[in-house]
Amino acid sequence: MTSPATAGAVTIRIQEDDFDIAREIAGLTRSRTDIGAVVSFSGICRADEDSAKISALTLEHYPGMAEDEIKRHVDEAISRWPLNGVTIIHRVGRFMPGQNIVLVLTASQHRKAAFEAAEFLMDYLKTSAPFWKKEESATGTGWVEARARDDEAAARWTRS
Amino acid sequence: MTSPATAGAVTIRIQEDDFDIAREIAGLTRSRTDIGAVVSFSGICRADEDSAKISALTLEHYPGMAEDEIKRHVDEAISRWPLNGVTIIHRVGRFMPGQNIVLVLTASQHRKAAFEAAEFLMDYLKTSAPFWKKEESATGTGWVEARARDDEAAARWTRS
Amino acid sequence: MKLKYFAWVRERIGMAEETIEPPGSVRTVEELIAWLSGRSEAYAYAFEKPKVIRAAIDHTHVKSDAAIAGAREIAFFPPMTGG
Amino acid sequence: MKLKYFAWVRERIGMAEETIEPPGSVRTVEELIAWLSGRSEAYAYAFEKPKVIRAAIDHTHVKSDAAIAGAREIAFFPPMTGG
Repeated sequence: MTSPATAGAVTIRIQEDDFDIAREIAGLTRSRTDIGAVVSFSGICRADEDSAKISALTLEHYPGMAEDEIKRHVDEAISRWPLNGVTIIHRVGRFMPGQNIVLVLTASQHRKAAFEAAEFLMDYLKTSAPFWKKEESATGTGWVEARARDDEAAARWTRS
Repeated sequence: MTSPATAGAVTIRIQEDDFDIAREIAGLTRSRTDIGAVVSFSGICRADEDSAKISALTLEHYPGMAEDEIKRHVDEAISRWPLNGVTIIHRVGRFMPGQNIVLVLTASQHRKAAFEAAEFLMDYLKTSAPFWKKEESATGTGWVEARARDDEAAARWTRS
Repeated sequence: MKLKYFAWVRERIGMAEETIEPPGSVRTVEELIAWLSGRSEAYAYAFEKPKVIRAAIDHTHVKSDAAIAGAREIAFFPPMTGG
Repeated sequence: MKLKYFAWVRERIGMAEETIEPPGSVRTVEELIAWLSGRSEAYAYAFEKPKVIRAAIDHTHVKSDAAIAGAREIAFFPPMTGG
């Protein structure tokens, strides 16, 4: 099911360690002069997920499938927008509010492609990549429920 | 015409010096636990603006008005999306291909607001903030012409 | 074939993976869920709302009517909440 | 009032700013452009396509029919190409 990326530098990493946005952007743009736009999205652990006050969040994933699923969506993004590069880093493990969870970087000649591809990738990461969040709060721990608004966000990219 | 920002940290700078995206993001998010999404857009000088091979780009601006105009659009973004912070840095001076020109950072609880506000701000920077680009290429120097697609991109945000 | 469980499906079943040989009458993902549910209370609890459960065969999302023949690895998990 | 010029408007006129006192008959931005165009070939060249020229009064974009009464600073420039 996985087709090779057709353009640009693609980096997909699932890791416990934090990421350095500046270093990742530098890795994507270094010694290139064809990139006019880089969009980055960082997803951060919040203390106030919905109502309860969150003290920590644990991210579990399906090793192997997570990378494959992200790769499929990166390949689709590359087929839909003229991208010079894509970097996706998804952290797993236990996080405190304020800590980074996910990074999506897209590089293109023009801003519209970079913005749209980053949004597309985030919408699919939310709804289709096999990661699950468990929250810890004063009232206990519980698995985060999927949100209808995330499914709707992903659905808008469906090609008829 | 300028109304005060109603929420979050707003930073607007016009400068010759380069910016450090990681430091700017840290400045926006440090010791906060209510931010779930940070979107950054970096605009970079390209060598291949349309057809000619560009060797350098000079950015001129209208001091005073540039800051006021950006501030107006940041205020509008804050009135339209639930933002926790906005940082805009626009460089002026002479740039080589590969060098940073502009940075837009938006922070919000959720990704949709951060993405949309960043796109809105970039579209308005392109069409409404008083900056002008002059290109140098092997065939001489010339002022960059405004593009219809940038006007169209900005027009989609007009509220009827 | 190998089965893998994630998030609260894993917690309810009480294990992360196992290797099984379902009878030949079990042809689809939903038949596999029904067969597993009959093994113990823990499986029945994990699969009590089968419509909520997502499945993947060999790392690809599949619907509940997907055939399991030839699958090396089938995974069951709740809707994804990453990103 | 102070006038400011940017980009190729500045280059064609040959200066970045000046202070002027237009006659009372000059009431709007487009009348000011017409009056300036009559001053020399350089101004006429800068304003040869008045529809392309953008104007701002006291740091705010205005249309060509905007009144200039009370303006402290009026700027003329081509369409913006920043970002």
